[in-house]
Amino acid sequence: MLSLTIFLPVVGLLLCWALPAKHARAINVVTNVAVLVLVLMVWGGMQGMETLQHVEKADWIPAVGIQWHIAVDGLSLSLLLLTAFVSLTAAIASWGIEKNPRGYHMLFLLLLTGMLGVFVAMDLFLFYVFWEIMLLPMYFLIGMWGGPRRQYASIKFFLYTLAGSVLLLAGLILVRMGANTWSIPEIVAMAKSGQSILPEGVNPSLVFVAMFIGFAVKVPTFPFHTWLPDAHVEAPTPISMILAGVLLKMGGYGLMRIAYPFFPEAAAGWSTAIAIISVIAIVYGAFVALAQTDFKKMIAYSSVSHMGFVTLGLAAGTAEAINGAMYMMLAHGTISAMLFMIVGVIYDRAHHRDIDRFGGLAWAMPKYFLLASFAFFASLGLPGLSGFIAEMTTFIGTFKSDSQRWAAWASLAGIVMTAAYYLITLQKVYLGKTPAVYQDKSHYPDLSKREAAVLVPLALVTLWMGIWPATAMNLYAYFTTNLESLLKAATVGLGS
Amino acid sequence: MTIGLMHYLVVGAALFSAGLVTVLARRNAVAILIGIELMLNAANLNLVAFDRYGPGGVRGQVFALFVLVIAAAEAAVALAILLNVFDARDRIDVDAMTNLKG
Amino acid sequence: MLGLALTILGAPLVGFVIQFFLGRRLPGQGAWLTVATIFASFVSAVVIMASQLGGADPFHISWAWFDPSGGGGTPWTVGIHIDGLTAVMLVVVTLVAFLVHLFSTSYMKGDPKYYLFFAWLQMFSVSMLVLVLADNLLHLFMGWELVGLCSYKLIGFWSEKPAPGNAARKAFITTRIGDLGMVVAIAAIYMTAGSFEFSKIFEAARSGALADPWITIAGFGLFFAAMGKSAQAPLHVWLPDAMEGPTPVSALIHAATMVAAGVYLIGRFMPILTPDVLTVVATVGAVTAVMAGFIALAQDDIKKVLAYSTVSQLGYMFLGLGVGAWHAGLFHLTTHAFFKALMFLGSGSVIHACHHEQDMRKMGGLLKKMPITGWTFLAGVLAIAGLPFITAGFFSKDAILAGAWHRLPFLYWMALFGAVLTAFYMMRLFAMTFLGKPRDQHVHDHAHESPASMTIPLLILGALAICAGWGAWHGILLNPEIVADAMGVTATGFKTVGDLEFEHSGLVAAMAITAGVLGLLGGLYVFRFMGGAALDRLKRPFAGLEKVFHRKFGFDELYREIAMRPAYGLAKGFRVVDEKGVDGAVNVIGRFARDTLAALSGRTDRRVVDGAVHLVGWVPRVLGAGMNALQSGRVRFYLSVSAGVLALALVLGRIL
Amino acid sequence: MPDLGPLVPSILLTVAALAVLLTDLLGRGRRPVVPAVLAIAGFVTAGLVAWGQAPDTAVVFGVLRADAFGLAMTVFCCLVGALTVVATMRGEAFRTPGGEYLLLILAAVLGMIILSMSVDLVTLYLAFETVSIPSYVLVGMRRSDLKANEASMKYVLFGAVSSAAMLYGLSLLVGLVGSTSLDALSVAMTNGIGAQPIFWVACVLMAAGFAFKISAVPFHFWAPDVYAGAPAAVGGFLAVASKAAGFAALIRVVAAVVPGQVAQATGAGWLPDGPFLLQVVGVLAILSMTFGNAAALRQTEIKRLLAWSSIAHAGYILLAITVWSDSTLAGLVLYLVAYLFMNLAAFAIAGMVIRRQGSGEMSAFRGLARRNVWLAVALAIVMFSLTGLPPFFGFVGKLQLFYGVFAKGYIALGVLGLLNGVVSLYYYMRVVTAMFPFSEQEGEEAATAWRLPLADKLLSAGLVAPVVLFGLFWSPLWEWAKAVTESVIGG
Repeated sequence: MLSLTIFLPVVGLLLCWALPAKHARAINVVTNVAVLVLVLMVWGGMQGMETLQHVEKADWIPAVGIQWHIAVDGLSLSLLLLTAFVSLTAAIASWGIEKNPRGYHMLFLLLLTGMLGVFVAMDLFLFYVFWEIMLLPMYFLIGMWGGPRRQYASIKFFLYTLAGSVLLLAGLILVRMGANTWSIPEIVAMAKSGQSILPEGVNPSLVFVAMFIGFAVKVPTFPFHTWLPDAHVEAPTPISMILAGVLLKMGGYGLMRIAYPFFPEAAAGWSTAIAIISVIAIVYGAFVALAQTDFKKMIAYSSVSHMGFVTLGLAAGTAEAINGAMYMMLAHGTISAMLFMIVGVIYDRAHHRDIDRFGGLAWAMPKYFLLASFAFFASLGLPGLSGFIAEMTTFIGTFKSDSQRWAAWASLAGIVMTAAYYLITLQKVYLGKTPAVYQDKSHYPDLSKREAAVLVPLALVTLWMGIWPATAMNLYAYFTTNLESLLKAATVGLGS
Repeated sequence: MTIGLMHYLVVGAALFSAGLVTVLARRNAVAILIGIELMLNAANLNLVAFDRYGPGGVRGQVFALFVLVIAAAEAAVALAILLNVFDARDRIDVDAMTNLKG
Repeated sequence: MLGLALTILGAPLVGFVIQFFLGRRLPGQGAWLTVATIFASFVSAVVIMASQLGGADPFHISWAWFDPSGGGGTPWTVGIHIDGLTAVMLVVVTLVAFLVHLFSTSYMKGDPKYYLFFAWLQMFSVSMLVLVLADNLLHLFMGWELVGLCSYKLIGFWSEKPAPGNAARKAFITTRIGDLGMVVAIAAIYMTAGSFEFSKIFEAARSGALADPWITIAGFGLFFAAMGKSAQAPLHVWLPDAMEGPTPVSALIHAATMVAAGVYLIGRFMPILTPDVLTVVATVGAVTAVMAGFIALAQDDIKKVLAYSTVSQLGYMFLGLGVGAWHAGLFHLTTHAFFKALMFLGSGSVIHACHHEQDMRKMGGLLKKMPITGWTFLAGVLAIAGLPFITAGFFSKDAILAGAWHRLPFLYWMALFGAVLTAFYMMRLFAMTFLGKPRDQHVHDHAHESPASMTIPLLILGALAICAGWGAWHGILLNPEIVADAMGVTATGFKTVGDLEFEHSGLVAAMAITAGVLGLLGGLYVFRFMGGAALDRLKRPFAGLEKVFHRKFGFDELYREIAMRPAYGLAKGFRVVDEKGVDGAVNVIGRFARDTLAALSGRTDRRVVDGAVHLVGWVPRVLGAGMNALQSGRVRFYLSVSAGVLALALVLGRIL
Repeated sequence: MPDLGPLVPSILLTVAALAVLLTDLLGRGRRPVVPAVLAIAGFVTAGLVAWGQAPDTAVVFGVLRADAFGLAMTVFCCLVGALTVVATMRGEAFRTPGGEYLLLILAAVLGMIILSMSVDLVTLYLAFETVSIPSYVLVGMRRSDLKANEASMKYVLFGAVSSAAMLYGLSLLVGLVGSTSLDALSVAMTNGIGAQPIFWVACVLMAAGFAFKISAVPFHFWAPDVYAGAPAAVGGFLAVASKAAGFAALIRVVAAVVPGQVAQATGAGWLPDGPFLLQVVGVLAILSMTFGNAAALRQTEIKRLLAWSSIAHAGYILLAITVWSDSTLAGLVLYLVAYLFMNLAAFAIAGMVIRRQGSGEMSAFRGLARRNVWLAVALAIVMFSLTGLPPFFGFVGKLQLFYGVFAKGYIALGVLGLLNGVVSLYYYMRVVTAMFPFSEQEGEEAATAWRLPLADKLLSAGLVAPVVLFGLFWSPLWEWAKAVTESVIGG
């Protein structure tokens, strides 16, 4: 079933190719729906969350022991659900793509395969292949369907992520050599039982750093974040949604699935450094967001700021903090997708994104304003919405950690600045007097049904995740305690 | 004074250096080719000398013969190419050929 | 009990949902529906209060919500806690909310977003009730934040104009700064007590799990949050600006309920507040009370005066709590809710009548035109001034002063001075608005008494402003026993219930009475009978001071200079750093190095590469430029380089 | 009379060459279709024979060894030869003196085969020149083309000097060892000639010759100019076959000089502590990949870009020799195969574009996706593969090669190599961005669609398909590579 889920988009891709271009968008949406249904079925078929299930294992490259090994546990499943869901909304948002729709939707589906694959691959090599495969369609999607500076943005995105990837690859190769297997669960078990997973003489701390940088570029953590604003600003709206909603999560997932369980000692040893860059990301990201005049760039920097909580939670290493980090990924996934769609909606109408040139859209487009302010408040951590749960659990969890408590204090500034830049933007764009341009109903209609179909499901999920976090948290709850005890043991080991 | 291996080798080295300097210093392609011949002959001298003073056998001398043949072939081809260039440009100053660069 | 509690929460929630999505299409834009739902809440609250008055045990129930510890710890919960304090708060909130709803049906008539106004009022009620009913700190915090959202929405209800939008933003961000304290307190408490539940927190404090320094940090955090929400100096700046919102909103949120949430919070957490914290609470309260009184003296906008008076009265409440007059502080919260809501609605009635004119200098002599508004307003003025024996305000304020007298005499004198001020500026307001001759004939001509839906709330509140202090009801409900059984903690300021009770000494009462009456009479004399020229003469020596008061001690300017400007500056700086620095520094170095290298090799290749490769870019680019420079096209040059390297290799090989 | 079996492929090629000469003479003036077919048949049969031959470690005539490695290189070079002929069937080089062209390719491949099998310095030098001399002519085939003239001129001068230097080195080595046999050399190594200074000189001078052949920095100078001046297919031929043969010969020499595997690296793991020759190779490797990639960054002409790229790839491959273990050598072979398909595909497709546009500048590639989307996709795949992105063959080659490097503890070296891959992304993507509508000014010019002739379609598909397929399934290929290199490292 998992293989089917992963390769269904490839089938869709082939259909896009075979059938007339005008059907491409429908095929894309239908495929996405099917994928979501399959993922839900996978969820339905889960027996508990802790063990790996729906395992599919077959020799792939027997000569070097590489296997087609895919499986899901709760951690994977939660992100799989996020991927399928955000991708579906993005597919709907892609309906209006007019330039070469066939190529666009084909690449979109390829991207989906890559993303799904990353979250279910249990073989390091397979993981890496999916991890990289996804870069190619992304590169084209930004580069060919993006804004004016798309060429620059796409190559920058590609270069940064590839630079991170090769460090990751170096780490993976070393792990493979030491552990003599590509299987992630096996390596994790080895690391847990205290066996060395690296060749003799290789410093685990450095390997961890290499992997961390590899993943951190994707997260993106300061100072590896500069590709993100450019990529977001240039990418077409649905791709921005995917980028923020799913791609950034792959970095966090990699840290949780690979870097941390493989090298708990090294992770514990570097925790202060990681906390430092996380706090910088949170505070600095918020400040830079405040100074933006480009709506989309503002949102992009807010992503940097929010994703800082993910690494902060991991650095703190308490169960609550890790939980919060993971929840932040899910919450940010849906909220940022919403935010980028919101920017996209207005960009479609106004053809610019200058915050200072907007005004009074609340009265011209009330439904749009409603959803926009919903997303803004969700992002700034209003209770009842998912962002609040994520921020609070991370903060409380970080506070609980003796060594990184300072980071919790320091991140407070980010919380205030977040409120500041969102409210200032909200006011500048939506409140105040409506300039005459925006009162023109024919050019500035309220949300269309299609746009609403993108935003409303995202909003509902955000709401549900805020009201009843247990739904999502139960998926990966086991993981947080496992990682916590692993890190705790590692810290004790460091101390002695 | 008996002439020993070392003398041959020194002469060989000198020949090689002279050839190399010619190659590097002359702009005329034909002169460069002559320099190359000098370098090859330096190697030949070495080979023959080693054979003469070495543990015996004629391998080195055979090698030297082959080198002569190769050198001839190489020179033929090189001259053919030079002629071709000369046809096209009326000069064989190698420094003037800088269309391809970067 | 649970059913009642859920009714209290559920009715307005349903009201909100229906109103928000369908309100526009309902007959009468649904206002009646919201009045009905909030009335249902009110009735339930009264029933709860009755049962508490009848001596029912506190009620507590909680549900597991989610477990972020992954099963390793206790799940986070949501729950309901009802005791006397809750009951009082419930009734106050629902009653004022109900009256404000009722009042608004007329006041907001004709507004294009009429239905939306009620939707947000409903949402506010829900949020406030969540806050009040919460059985744990996290749950309370959610209500706390949600009222902030509703406050934002309602202050900015008319944000087509810039001022309400700015005010709303200022309110939200300022209170959010305060909320940081709450966040820290939550974290500190969870870390030590392992739970957010009130009872477990107190238990942890008693058992020593929650001890110094965290108990103090938590206490300060909570108070910092309360300062933000309850507009205590120096975080008070948002409240006067919040008067940009519709007046019923000011009455409900910015006078009676939300701003009192901070007081409620401190009252609720009394058992874990250490002496240090309590001293700070009392001091901040007293200072705020006096400072806001001074500012109120120099304001001409009727709502601004009321706003500063609110700030000042909230200061009294904190003073009361800080000195241990627990009952007094919370009792004052109740009475203040009534008389301040009354005055705000009264001012709303006036503003409504005067076509949204808020400047008192254009009013005057309205008592005859609007008798109900005027006389009920007078009741409020008397109550706030603490007119002895009959008004509710007297009982509560007197109790606070008694507490201060016992514990921190210096603050008592400040508070007493504040009481004089209060009476004086309130009388100034009343006199300028309702007494004397009309200053602006045009406004005066238009003035008329408001419709019944507006005057009925005024009458009810007027009655309460007078009568709420009668009887022993508050003594039963706000019995210090509620917090006392959580005490006995070494770290806290108060160890027994006895510490929270004060005798009403005759001397204190007498001084308070004198202060109130003095202020009232002085105000009446100066502003009603002295007249223009004499008044000016009187004011002249104080011109400098008045200017300071009028400028509100310059807090706004101060914050602009020390907070907002630097923050913007920093943000802009960081932005430049991000675009030119993190990304570009590398570029600059690269360009410099390449140009130098190019010059050295005799080629001035200044073709500027499009600068796409950044971080990984400059080393290869420099190397590449060098290589391209070597690739000169001259075969002799090639050979020379190769031969040179070869020679170098030979030499190096020999050396190494 | 020794068994001539190992020589059958060479003999077949010689026969094919004669047949080509003959048929070309008979059919003068026409398009030499028959000779071309004959040449291809020659390559194919030679390749098949080599493929089917049982490896034999015995030395034939005291100079050649048809072991698994030698046979594999034979197959490899025949494959390149055949593909090159196919690629140029419609090319310009083919049109003029077509027969000679085929003859030269056959001769060069013959030289390569001998080169990869030789275990004697005389044969090695002879074969080396047998590869070089036809190559000089191949580059300058188009006599009226000024660029081609210049290129061949530079090539011949640079090549002659390099081979002279190498020969001088060889002569010293012969003197030291007292024999021209590589086996004797390895015996002499155990007797400690490695410590003599003259041996170092010999090593460095020899390295110069090999470095020229495989275009390693700093003996790379000819490559960009020659590739740019030569027809695209010839460029591909030189970049792939000629280089591969150079590597094969280098491996033979190193195998003789270095006893067994190199020791595990300690510390930072830059260069092996052991044999001096490997250190020289290591320095060449680092210089080649770093400078090759760096210099490619600013190239705007496809053939020059590919030339620099091939210099960088030579660096990666030299890395495998530097580390010198079973695993890296097998990785090297795998990499060479990957490199074959990627580079031939790149040069072939570049040739198709150049033929239509008359230029290989990036501007000629603009809008290729509109003209013929399949060609653009194919070239994009090749570019991704050259960068080393999964799931393409280039990544697999790189993975296996670097795996070996890491496995021996040369982590710093490995990371440097991988980071070089990131740099290369930038210039490879320049080609991709040109072909697809990435930049604004594109779109104004209405690109006319191109119809590809069947041969071009087949050729590009045939070259790109392995890039994808082996990227996904390379297990048997890896087993084969391991088997091939098993015999190379003794002890």
